[in-house]
Amino acid sequence: MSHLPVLILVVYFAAALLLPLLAKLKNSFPGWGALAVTSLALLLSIASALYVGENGPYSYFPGGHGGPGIEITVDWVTVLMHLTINLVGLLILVYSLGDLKSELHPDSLPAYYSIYLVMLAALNGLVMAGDLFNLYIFIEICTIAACALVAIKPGKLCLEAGLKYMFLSTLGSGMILLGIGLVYMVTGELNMGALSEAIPLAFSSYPWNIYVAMSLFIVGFGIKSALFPLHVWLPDAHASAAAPSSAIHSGLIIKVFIIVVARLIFQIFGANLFAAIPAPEVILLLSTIGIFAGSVLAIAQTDIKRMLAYSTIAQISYIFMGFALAVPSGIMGGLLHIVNHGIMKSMLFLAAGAIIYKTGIRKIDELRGIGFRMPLTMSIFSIGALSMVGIPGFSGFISKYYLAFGALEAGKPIYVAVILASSLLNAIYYLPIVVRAFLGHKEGKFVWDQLPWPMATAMVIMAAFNLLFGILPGSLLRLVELAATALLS
Amino acid sequence: MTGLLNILLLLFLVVSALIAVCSRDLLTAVIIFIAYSLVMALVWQMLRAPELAVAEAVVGAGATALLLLAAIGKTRRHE
Amino acid sequence: MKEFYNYLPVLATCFPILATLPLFFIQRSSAKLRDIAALVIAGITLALVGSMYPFIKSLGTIGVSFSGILPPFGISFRADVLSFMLALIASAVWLLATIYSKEYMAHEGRLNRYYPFLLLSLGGCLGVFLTGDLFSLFVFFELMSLAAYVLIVHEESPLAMAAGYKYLILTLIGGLALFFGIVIAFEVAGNVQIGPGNYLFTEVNRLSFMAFISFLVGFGIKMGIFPMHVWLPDAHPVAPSPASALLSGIMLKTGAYGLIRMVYNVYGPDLIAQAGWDKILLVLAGITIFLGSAVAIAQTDIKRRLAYSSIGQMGYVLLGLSLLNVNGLTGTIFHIFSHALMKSTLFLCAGAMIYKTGKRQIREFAGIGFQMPITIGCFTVAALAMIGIPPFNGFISKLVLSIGALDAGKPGFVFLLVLSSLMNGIYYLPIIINAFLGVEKEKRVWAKPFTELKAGMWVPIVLLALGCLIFGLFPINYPLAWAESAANLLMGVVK
Amino acid sequence: MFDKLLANLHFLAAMLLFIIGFYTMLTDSNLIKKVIGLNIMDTGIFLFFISLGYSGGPAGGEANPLPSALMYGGLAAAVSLTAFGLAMIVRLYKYYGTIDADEIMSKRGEAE
Repeated sequence: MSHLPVLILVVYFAAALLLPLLAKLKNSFPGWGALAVTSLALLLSIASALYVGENGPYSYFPGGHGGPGIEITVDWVTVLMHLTINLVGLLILVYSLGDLKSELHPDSLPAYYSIYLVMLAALNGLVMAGDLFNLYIFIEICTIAACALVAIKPGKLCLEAGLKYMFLSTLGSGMILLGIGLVYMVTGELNMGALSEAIPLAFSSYPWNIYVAMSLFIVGFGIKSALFPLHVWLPDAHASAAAPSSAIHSGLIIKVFIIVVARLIFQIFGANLFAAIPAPEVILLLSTIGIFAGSVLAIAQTDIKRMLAYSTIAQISYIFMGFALAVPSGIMGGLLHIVNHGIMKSMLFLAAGAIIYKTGIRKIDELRGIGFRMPLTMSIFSIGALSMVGIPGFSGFISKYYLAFGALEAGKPIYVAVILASSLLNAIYYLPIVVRAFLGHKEGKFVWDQLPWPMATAMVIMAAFNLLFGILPGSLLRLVELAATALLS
Repeated sequence: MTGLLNILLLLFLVVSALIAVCSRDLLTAVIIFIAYSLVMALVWQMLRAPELAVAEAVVGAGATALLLLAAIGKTRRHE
Repeated sequence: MKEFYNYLPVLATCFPILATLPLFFIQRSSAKLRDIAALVIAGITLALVGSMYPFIKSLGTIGVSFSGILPPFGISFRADVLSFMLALIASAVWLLATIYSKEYMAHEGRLNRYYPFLLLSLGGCLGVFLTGDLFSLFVFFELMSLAAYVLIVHEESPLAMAAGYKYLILTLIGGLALFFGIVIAFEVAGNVQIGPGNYLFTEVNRLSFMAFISFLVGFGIKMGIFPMHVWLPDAHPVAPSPASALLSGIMLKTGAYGLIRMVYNVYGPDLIAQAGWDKILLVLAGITIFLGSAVAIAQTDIKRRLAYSSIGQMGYVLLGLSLLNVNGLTGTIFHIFSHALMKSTLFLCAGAMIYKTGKRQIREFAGIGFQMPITIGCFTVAALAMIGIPPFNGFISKLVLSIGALDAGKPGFVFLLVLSSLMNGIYYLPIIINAFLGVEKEKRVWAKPFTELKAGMWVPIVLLALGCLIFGLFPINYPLAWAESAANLLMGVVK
Repeated sequence: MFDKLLANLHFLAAMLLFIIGFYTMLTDSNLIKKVIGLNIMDTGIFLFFISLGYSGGPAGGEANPLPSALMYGGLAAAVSLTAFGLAMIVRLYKYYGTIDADEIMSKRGEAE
C-alpha cells in the first residue's frame, strides 16, 4: 500500500510512452487512454490519502533500504497536493477531449496527451520528492513539459511565449541547482530529512552559504511560480496557450512550485532562518506590489485570456503572502488558495476557452450579450468571477478569510487591508464581464450553449467543487490544517 | 605542476566562455563552445570524475554542438 | 434535537432563497403560474415569519446554529423581538410589493429574472434580520445586496447600468469593510455571536476603533448615511418602483439594523459612550438629516426627491440609535418600522403615477389628484406621516426620538428634528398641492371612473397607507410596544 | 591568501562561468546565444558540484552516488532543453525571419 504514490508516477510515465504508439491503432485512443490513466491516478491518490489517514505520514526509499538513495516523502502536504493535482488534472483533461481538436493540429494530439501525462507525473513527483536529487529531476521534467504544453499550439505567439518561458524557467532551474550545490557543499547531504538536521549545524560555521542558497531557492522558484517581479513570462505563456494548457499552467504548475519552495524553506531551513534574512518581509512586500500590479494590469487588458493571466499574478501573490506570514492561519490560507484558485482559475480559463471555441471572441468588449448565447458557460464564469472577488458562499472567500486571519495572527493588520482592497480591484475587472454578458442590452432569449459534452461536464464539475468548498469546506479545511501543521513542524 | 595546469585550464574555460558569448559570429561562438566543452571534460577528468567527463565530452562537445550547428544552418550565422 | 420552532428562522430565510430554483423552472412553462407562485412564496414566507410570534413572545429568543456550513464561524440563526419585528414588516411589505409588481411590471418585461431575484433579496434581507452572529449577517447582507443589484439595473438603460455600477462598487466596499471588522472582532473576541451581554469588544484601543469604523462604513453605505450615500439617489430612481419601494423601505434598514446590533450587541452602549464614538454617529446623523432634507427640496424628479428624503429619514434612525438611551432606541426602531410603511407607500404611489402617465417630473403631475384620487390620497396620508403630523405613525416616532434627545440632554437635536419636519413639509406638500390645485379651476373635475389602476396595484398601496394611519392612531400599538421591549433588551434594562 | 585562492579556484571558475552564462541568458537578445549561455551556466554549476564531491567539501566527501546522478540528470536536462529550444528557435525564424528577441518584439509590435 505504501507504494501507491510511486505507482502513480509509474502509471503516468508508462501511459505517456504507450499512448503515441496506441494512436497508430486508433486516433481517438490517446485521449480516452489518458482519461483512463488520470482517473486511475486520482483513485490511487485517494487510496493513498486513505492509507496516510490510517497509518500516518511516512517516507521511504523505493530503491531499497540502506545507504542514501532516492527518497519519497508522503505527508499531508503530499496527500493534499496529489488529490488537487490529479483532480484538477483529470477535469482539465476531460475538457481537452472536446476542445483540443479545435486548437491543435490533429497530428500533435497524441503528443499533447503524452506531454500532459508527463507533466502530471512530474507535478506528482515534485510534491513527494524526499531528496534534492529527484526534486531537481522533476523540476527539469516539469520545465520541459510545461514549455512544450505552451509551444505545441501552432502559431508564432505560442512559440515565442514558450521560448521566453523556457529561458526564464531554465534560469530558475540553474539558480535552484546552484542552491542545491551550496547546501551540499556545507552539509554533504541531499536528503531532506538529513538536511533538516545538518543545516542548523552547518549554519553556525557557514551562514553565508545557507543564506545565499535560501535566496537562490526563493528567486529560482519565484521565477517558476511568477512571484512579482519575476512574472514577465507568465502573461504571454498563459494567454497564448491552448485553453487546457493555460488552465493547467495557471491552475496547477505554478502552485506546485510554491509548495516545493515552501517545503524547502519550512522543512529544511526552518522558519527561523527564513526570518533571519528578511525574506518574509521582502516576499510580503513583493506580493503586495504583485497583488496591486497584477490587478491593475488585469484591468488594463482587453483580451480575456490575458486578463485572466494577469489576475493569476495577483492571486499567486496571495499565496506567497500566506506563506510569508509564516503563521498557521496564513499557511492554511495559502494552501487553501492553492486548491481553490487551482479550481477556479482553471474553470475561468476553460470558460474563456469555451467562449473562444464557440464564438472566436477574445476581446472583452465583444462579450456583450454572450450570456444569452452561452448561458451555461457564462454562469460558470460568473461563479468563478464571484469566487475571485471573494463573495461569501464561493470558495475564494474561504481562502481569503484564512489569509486575513493569518495577517492578524502575525500582527500585520495592514495586509488584511491589502487583501480586501485587492478584492475590490478583482471586482473591478471581473464583474463588468459578468454584467456585460447578461445585462445592459435588450437581448431576448437564452439559447443553449451547444458545447461538446466533455467541455460542459468538466466546467460544471469544477463549478460544483467551487460551491462545495465555498459552502461546506469542512473536510478540505481539516486536510489543509493537517498539511499546514506538517509544513510548519 | 598540476596546480599550474589547473589554473591554465580554468582560465581557458572562463576566457573561452567569454569569447563564445561575446562573439558576433555564431559559428565562431559554437566552435569555441566545443573547445570549452572539451576542456571542461578534461577538468572533470582531473577532478576524478571520469564517467562524467566522458558524458560531458559526448553531450556537450558532441550533441549540443551538433544541435547548435544545425540550428545555425537553418537560421543565419551572423547576428 | 432542538424543538421545531427553533428552526422557524431558518425556514423563513431559506424558503424564499430555495424557492427561487423551482420558480426558475416554473416560469419556463407558464407566466401566469410564475406570478402566482411568486405571490404564494412571498405569502408563505410572511406566514413563516408570523408563526414565530408566539414563541418569541413566550421564550424571548429562538434560534439554531450550523457550524458545518462556512467554518470556522458557521451559520447561525436567532430571532428576538427586534429581529422578529423587522422580519415581519419586511416580509409584509415584500408581499404587497409582489402583488403590486404583477400589474406594474407587466410592461417592463424580463419578469423571468425579476421575480427570482426579488425573492432572493427577500431571503437575504430576512437572513440579515434573523441571524445569530455577525458573520452570517454579513453573508446574507452580501446575498441581499447582490440580488438587489439585478433589481436596480432591471431597465438596463445606460443610466440604470451606471447607477448600478456605482451601487455595486460601493456595496462591495461596504461588504469588504464589514468583513474587515468581523475578522478583527473574531481575532479579539474569539467569536462573533450576537447575544445580550456578549460584547465582543471590551476595551477602547486601535483595533476596536478600526473595527468600529469598518462596521460604520459597511453598514453606513447600505443605510445611505452621509458621506456614504452617493449611490442612493442614483440607484433608487432607476429601479422599477416596487423595487425602489423595497430598497428604500426595507433594504436600507438592514444597514440600520446592523448598526443597532453593532452599537448595542458588539460594543455595548457603555463602551461606545466611554470611547465617545457616539459623537461621530451624532455628527453624521445631524449632517445626514439636514443634507437629505435640504437636497430633496431641490429635486424635480419625484423618485429622486423620495430617494433624498430616505437619506434624511435614515439620519433620524442613526440619530436615535446614537443617543444611547431607551427612548432614542425605541424611536429608532419604531421609525424603522414606520418609515418602511411610509416610504413604501410613497414609492408605490409614485410608481402608480409614473405607470399611469409615463412622466416623472413633479410639475407634470399637476391635477393628477382628480384622475387618481386613491393613489394621491394614499400619497397624502404617507406624506403627512413623513412630515410628522399627528395622528400618523411618523409623528409618534419623531415624538419618541425627541424625548430620547431630551433624555440624552441634547435638545439641539429636537430643534433639528423640527427643522427637518418643516423641510419635509416643504418638499412633500407642494406635490400634493400641485396634484390637486396645479391646474386651472375648470379642469378640476373628477375623472370618471376615478382611477384606471387595477386592484392589484391600489390594494397594496391602500393597505400600506392604512398601516401608516393605524399604527399612529390606535392606542394599542403593538409595534411600539415591541420596539420598546426590544430597546429595553438591547440597553440591558431588565423589566 | 594565494593558497586559499588556489584551493578554491574551481569554485571561483564555476561561479564566473555561472555568472557569464546567466548574464548572457538574461541580456543577450540573440536567441542562439541564449542557448549557449544556458549550457555555460549549467556546466558551471556542474563544475561546482564535481569539485565539491571529489576534492572533498568541508563536510568531508563520502562516496555518495546522488551528486553524480544529479549531474547525469542535469546533463540530460541541459541537452534536451537545448534541443527543444533550438527547435523552437528554428520555427520562430520561419515566422519572423530573425533570431533576435528584440527584433521579434518590434515586429510583433508592428503587427499589432
